[in-house]
Amino acid sequence: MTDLVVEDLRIRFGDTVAVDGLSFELPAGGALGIVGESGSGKSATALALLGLHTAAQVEGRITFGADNLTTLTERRWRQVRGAQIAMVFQEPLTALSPFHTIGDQIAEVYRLHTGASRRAARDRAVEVLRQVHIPDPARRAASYPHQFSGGMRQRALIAMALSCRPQLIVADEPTTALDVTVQAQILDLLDEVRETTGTSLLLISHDLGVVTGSTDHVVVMRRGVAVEQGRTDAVLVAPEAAYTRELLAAVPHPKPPRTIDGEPLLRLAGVRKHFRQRRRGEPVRAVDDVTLDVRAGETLGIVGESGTGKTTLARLMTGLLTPTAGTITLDGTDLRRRPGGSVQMVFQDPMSSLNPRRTIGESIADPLRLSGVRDPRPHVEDLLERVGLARREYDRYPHQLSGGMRQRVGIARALAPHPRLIVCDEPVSSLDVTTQAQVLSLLEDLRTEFGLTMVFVSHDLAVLRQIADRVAVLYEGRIVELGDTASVYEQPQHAYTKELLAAVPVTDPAEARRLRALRRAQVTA
Amino acid sequence: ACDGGGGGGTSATGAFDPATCQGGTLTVLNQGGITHLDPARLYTSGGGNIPSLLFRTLTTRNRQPGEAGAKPAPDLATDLGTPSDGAKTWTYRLRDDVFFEDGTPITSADVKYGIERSFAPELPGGAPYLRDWLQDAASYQGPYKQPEGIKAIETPDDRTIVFKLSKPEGDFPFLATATQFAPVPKAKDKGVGYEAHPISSGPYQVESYEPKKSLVLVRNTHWSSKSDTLRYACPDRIEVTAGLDAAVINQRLVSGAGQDANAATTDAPVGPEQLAQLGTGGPLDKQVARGEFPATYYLAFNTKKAPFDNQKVREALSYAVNRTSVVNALGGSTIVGSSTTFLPPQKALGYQPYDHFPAGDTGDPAKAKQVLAEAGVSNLTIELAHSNSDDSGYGPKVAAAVQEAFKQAGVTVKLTAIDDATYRDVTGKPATEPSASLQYWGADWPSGGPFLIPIFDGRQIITAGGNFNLAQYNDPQVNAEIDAINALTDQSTAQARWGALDTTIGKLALTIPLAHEKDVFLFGKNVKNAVPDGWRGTYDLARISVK
Amino acid sequence: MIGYLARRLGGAVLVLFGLSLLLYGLFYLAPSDPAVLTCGKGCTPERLAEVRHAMGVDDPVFTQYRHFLEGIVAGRDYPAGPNTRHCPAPCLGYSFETDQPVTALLADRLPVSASLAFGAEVLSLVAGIGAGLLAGLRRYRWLDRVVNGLVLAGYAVPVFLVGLLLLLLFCVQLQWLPFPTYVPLTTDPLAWAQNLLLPWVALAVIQTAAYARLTRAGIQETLAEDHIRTARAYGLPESRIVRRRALRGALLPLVTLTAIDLAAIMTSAVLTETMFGLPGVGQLLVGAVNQIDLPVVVGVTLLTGLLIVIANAVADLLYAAVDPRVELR
Amino acid sequence: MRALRRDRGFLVGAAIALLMILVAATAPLLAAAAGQDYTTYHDNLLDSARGGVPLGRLGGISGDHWLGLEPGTGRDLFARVVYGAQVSLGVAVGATILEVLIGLLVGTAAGLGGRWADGILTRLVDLVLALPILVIAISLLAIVPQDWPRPLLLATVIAVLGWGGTARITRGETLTLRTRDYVAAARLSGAGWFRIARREILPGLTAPVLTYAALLLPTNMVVEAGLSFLGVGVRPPTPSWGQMLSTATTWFRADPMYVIIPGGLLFLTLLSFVLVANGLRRALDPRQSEVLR
Ligand SMILES: Nc1ncnc2c1ncn2[C@@H]1O[C@H](COP(=O)(O)OP(=O)(O)OP(=O)(O)O)[C@@H](O)[C@H]1O
Ligand SMILES: Nc1ncnc2c1ncn2[C@@H]1O[C@H](COP(=O)(O)OP(=O)(O)OP(=O)(O)O)[C@@H](O)[C@H]1O
Ligand SMILES: [Mg+2]
Ligand SMILES: [Mg+2]
Repeated sequence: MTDLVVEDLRIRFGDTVAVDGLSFELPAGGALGIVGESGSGKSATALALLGLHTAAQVEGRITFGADNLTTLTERRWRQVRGAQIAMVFQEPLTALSPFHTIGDQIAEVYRLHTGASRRAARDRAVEVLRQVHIPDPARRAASYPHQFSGGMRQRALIAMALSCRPQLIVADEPTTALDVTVQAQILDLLDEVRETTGTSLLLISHDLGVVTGSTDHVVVMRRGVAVEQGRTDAVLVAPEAAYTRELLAAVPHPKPPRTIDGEPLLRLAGVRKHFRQRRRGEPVRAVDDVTLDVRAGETLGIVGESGTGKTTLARLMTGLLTPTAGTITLDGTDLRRRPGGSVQMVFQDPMSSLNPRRTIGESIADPLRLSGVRDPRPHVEDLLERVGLARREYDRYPHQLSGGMRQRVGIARALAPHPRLIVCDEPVSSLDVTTQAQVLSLLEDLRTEFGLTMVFVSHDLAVLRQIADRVAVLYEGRIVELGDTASVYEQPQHAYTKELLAAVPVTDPAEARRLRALRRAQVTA
Repeated sequence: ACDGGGGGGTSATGAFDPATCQGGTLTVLNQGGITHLDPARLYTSGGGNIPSLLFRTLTTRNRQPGEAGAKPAPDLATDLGTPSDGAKTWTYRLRDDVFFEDGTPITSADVKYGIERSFAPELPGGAPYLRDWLQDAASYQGPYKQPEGIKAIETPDDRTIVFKLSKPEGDFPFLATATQFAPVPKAKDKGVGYEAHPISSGPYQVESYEPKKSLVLVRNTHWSSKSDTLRYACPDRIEVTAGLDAAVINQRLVSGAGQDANAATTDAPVGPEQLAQLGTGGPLDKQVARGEFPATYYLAFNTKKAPFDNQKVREALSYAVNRTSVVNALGGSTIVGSSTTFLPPQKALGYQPYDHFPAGDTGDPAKAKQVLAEAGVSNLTIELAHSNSDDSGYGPKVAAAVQEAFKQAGVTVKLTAIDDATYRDVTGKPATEPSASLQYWGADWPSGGPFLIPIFDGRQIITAGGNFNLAQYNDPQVNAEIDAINALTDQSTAQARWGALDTTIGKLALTIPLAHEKDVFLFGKNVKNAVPDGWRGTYDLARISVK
Repeated sequence: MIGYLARRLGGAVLVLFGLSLLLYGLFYLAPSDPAVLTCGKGCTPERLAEVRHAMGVDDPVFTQYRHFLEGIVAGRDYPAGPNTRHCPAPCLGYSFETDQPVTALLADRLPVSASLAFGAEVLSLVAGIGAGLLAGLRRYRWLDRVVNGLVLAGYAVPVFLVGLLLLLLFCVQLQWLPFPTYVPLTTDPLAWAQNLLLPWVALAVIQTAAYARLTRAGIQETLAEDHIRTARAYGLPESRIVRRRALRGALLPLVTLTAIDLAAIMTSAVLTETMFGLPGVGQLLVGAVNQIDLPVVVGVTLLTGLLIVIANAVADLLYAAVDPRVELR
Repeated sequence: MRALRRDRGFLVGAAIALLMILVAATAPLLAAAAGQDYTTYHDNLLDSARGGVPLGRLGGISGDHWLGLEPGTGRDLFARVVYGAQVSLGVAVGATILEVLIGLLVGTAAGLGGRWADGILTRLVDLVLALPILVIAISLLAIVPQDWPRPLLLATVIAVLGWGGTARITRGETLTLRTRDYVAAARLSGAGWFRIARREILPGLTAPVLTYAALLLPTNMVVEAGLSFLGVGVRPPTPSWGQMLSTATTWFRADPMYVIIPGGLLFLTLLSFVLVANGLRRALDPRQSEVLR
């Protein structure tokens, strides 16, 4: 009975049109996915469903059950929000009030909509927390959000959404900030909730893989317009719109195997990096007894979840950090005595890796100047051209470039001093899938062209599979598995690797269902 | 130009009857507080205003308006003292009806002990004269280290006290008004702690005292008005609040809200705010006391330093000075008067008018230039030291006025500011003394001696510090004349000779007298008998009534 | 927590030690001799030497400083005429000028400065937060403008100008209020407040501006935060969101500031105390500096330094108390 | 920058501030144009019996004396006010520049230095921040030789006691900036710490330090006025607004113009600087601008 029907939705922020004539339907109990790259109007649409826009002009019709949401009074809106339509936000860290306990926040919403007693509300909070699998919910209800991990916070938000038994849950990128394994758990949880409570779900994501396993219908958005919509199986298996095909093509694909038996260029022996904690207690063992060779000419992938020490390891390899114990040698000599520029790095955040107050040309020219080049400009322009930028971009500032362009600049800068080794720390994690694919292929081209040795750090198994020759799996600062890409992916040895692989979102609906079943089995086992 | 000192303003005193004035609470609003209440440590001309409510001394101020007030009067003693041995020995007899606040009779031993205490290095701050005047007292260290006491003070019996001086001092009755001559019972002496509650011999005793903040006085029941005709002691209670801003004090006296109607001040002269309202026939004209405390603002030359070793230069600058600007810088003609004489215009000091370098009120730069040319001096640049605080009366404003006047005569003045707290220290040490400095000198008692001796007596040049003879002028003839006048016990003869001496020395232009002080003080609208006395120029708390 | 306090205390001792050493050094270098002032007019050199010895300022500076430190730890005995005076630990010595124990002086003056600072702080908190809220919630745009303008103007008036204007308006022209004198709170609370009202206002102006600005920015900042959007998305009424969520976040920075400002006002009230003639610590200090009264200057400085240090620690504790995210290190 | 051009408060503030700076810079010319200087006494234009109040209406404003006369001395108020601007602004600007320099030096050194250097410098900054500034300024100004050039001295004393805030901000910013990846990139290409400080860190400090300095300027002006008010400021005959106000307190009712003119100018100038600072902060501080968006 409570279909959500969106007709010709238009959302404008002043002159920019965020959503331009979007229409879709979500039947009761159904699950609809909206995918699209950044800025395509996904969040704008979600906010419109809850009437939360303050600065935007919203036109069109949104009917939800008997209500025309576009004409609701503020009073009536308040009754709808939370009680009939509940929202789960992207950033679990900031979406909860830091000053109130989780239980209080859930109870407050419940009381507001049901007028229940304090006691009843508290009980309900514990109940929904249990429903989202928070262990020991009665005790944890008294915790503050900062005492929860990211995944738990997202569960708490889902619990809050559940508390008033809404007919629709709108989840705007609910897993973007989470690790793959946690992402899989949250998606599974949403699926489970939908099954057990019968609410409908609107799941928004930029990741095709995320919507694949969790929705029956999907809308593909681009620049505020739905370029394609239909049943998930149909759209993903046989896309009609060119853009959808492009999206699907951009999803990383395994690369043909390559065996490299070059001499070890960089050798790590028994390397540890411990960070002393401010409060007394055990130091953080960010990297713990890592022994590893990087062979000349290969691409070594390093994978692991958030906080397992990937960045720390990468920085150790470049000499930006000095190990607490163990030795690192480059070509047989201690890394600390390496010549300047011989090891370079490409960073994750393209915004922070370029000095916002200097032109990009200057940023690239710096290492050249340091190595004694008098007039680096022509060199730099050549490099810019090589990474696919125009020569005249030399004089532009980072904020005038898009994320993908900035990342190209970062690569050009790393190339400039002709390094022996380039360490890439999640160079594509903050990019859209399409851009991600372009940057990855650029890196691959450059590697072959310059015969580079690369270390490629990522949390994304799919990306590594496309670029790495060998993969090291990092877990709590240790390397739990190391081998050729193909063998690691196909015959994982370590339990953690298996878990990781099972959690990877895939764009094949059948495969997605299989993996979910696999995970369920793992949990119940 | 002189109104003969004191007693300008207030209503007729005839109507005032001390016998029926008793009662009420007098509020005193002051800027600076009393830092010490120990009679050994007070340095106030003639016992000051507040201390003399507590301490009776051998002699005291006569508390009359005008010229009559510039004389001492017997207090604890029965008379002004009997000089003998050519004024080198002074003998006093105490009254029989004087008691401490606890009822014990006051004896001559108490007076002697009080004086001895003031020699203790633990209790510094008192006037320095006794060390110099008493025989063999200069190295006496006080009764705590030398309990045997000062030989030069004898107490043959409980009522008699005899002072043996090293040279004749006709002014001894004036000195005997100082608080060091107040009795202190040895049994009650706590040394440094005594001032927390000094034993009163006067009409009031201390109820509570916090230095620089507040002092509350209540009646001393063992004091009787019969034994003390000078202090009327009208209010039942006197509450002193210190640490207030002068402008605030005067505003409060003007508005007179609540208890402020019964208020007076002993140290906040009127400011321009009130001056504008004075003399206009308004209500404020009934709340003002105008008097003159003998004091001179002057410019002192160090004649040991060039170019001031040259008398012509000093004379030229004496012509150049613009006294009107100095007077304005000091607050205007109502509260200072311009002076060409070193002695302030008061008969008691022996004032004789003279103007050796007549230049009118605003100076005569042409004449100054001419004198300089005669002296063969051109392009003169001098340094002038002054205090960094204008409150002192020799601060930046006066210095700038002098600078500007000298500039008209083609003399460049470089100003040197010295921190007020150390000003006397720096200028009083010949080694550090600047070549010219602004100074202020007030009389410790209204007589020519204390005004001229420290400044011009050549034997008073103290090289180690504390020197006031800034000209470092030493003329045996002048020294001899000073000794001769000191030996006189007849004040009127002495006055004439002090005046003559001032006129003579003035010719040398050792100083440039700039201005003399006038005192204009307000009081609350309920305050009666606020008559300025001829000694200090301000009204006397011991005579005020608020009833 | 205990460790935290211990560490804070250690730091404080170090800071205070540095401060006192600095002052001793400064005064030793200064050309002025406190004994000259104490000894009075016409003091002979011999007498001066005796007085200097009695005051203990003829010792080398390090000896003096050592005695001073000993006094703080173990107390000191001073010659005082017929007997000696014992100054119990923590002894800061006796004022050169009035011979009172510095600790007693401070204890006597502190309530005045504290009353001044406390009232001014309360006043500026109430006015500042009120104005900041009105402006920050932007119920009325013009109100935001007005408050903003007042805030800027508040930054631009020196305390002494405000004080002067207030005195003239309320005490001289209108005569609505008495000229401020200090009445202890315990004697007469009403008179206490009445007398301190003007100094409070004068002192509060700048602080009020700062608080208004902070509150306004804080409110707008928190209202833009994600968790507020969550609250809205769950149908919480706006008033409740402001009361329960936004205020907390907006006022949090004020909590830390309040404690620190309280100490800062107390130490910077020199001008106000001088202008209104209030016998507080500031006035004590100005007098002491003019009179080269080293023990008092050192005492006041140590006290104010101590207050600032304590205030900082209290601020941290408070912050930890209001914001569950903060843990003390 | 475009944001600044549209900020009306900033524009008005900047206009007034520029005007004041211009006045201060051309003080001798202006005084000469008025045919006056700031030292000459005009005793004949004062009412000496009433304490030296200027004769005539409005504090003696006339064709010769555009803003009237200083009571007590009769010096030309216009000349004194424009020269006073020189001192007030000069001291404030000088102190601010010094503070920023010291603060930048110490702050970057602490931010980039090792744990020891940082620890020691941070303690030092804490110490400076815990100093009761007014107190120490008063004692310092009393102690130093009196013949040192006074405005310079004032600026120095204010700066020496007041650089703590700048240092703290600089250190904080440096600490965040040094974790930026572009600093790591510079290190990897072989740049030394000095080069990094100069090329990578300093440009990033401009905005926060500039906005802070813009607020320091009026603060320092108030401090100068306060010190002059307490009588330890510049020496006569050099005028300064604070000093004028301190003498003006005794003339409040007798000659209101003597309070209104320097007081009003001080207020106006401070207000203009606050407006400028406010505009700058809105334009440069991204946090603030986010809120405003
Ligand atoms: N408050 C706003 N003011 C102005 N423009 C806005 C605002 N919010 C969003 N936009 C614009 O609207 C468009 C759509 O934004 P929206 O946040 O819906 O994108 P999205 O698909 O959710 O992207 P992302 O994946 O990055 O979250 C973008 O071009 C964005 O710049
Ligand atoms: N400078 C540091 N001081 C203290 N702890 C640190 C520091 N750098 C990293 N750590 C800790 O070391 C651990 C590993 O951090 P690291 O940044 O290497 O993880 P990561 O695998 O790169 O994670 P992410 O995927 O989130 O980037 C984490 O627990 C982190 O908190
Ligand atoms: Mg979004
Ligand atoms: Mg990382």
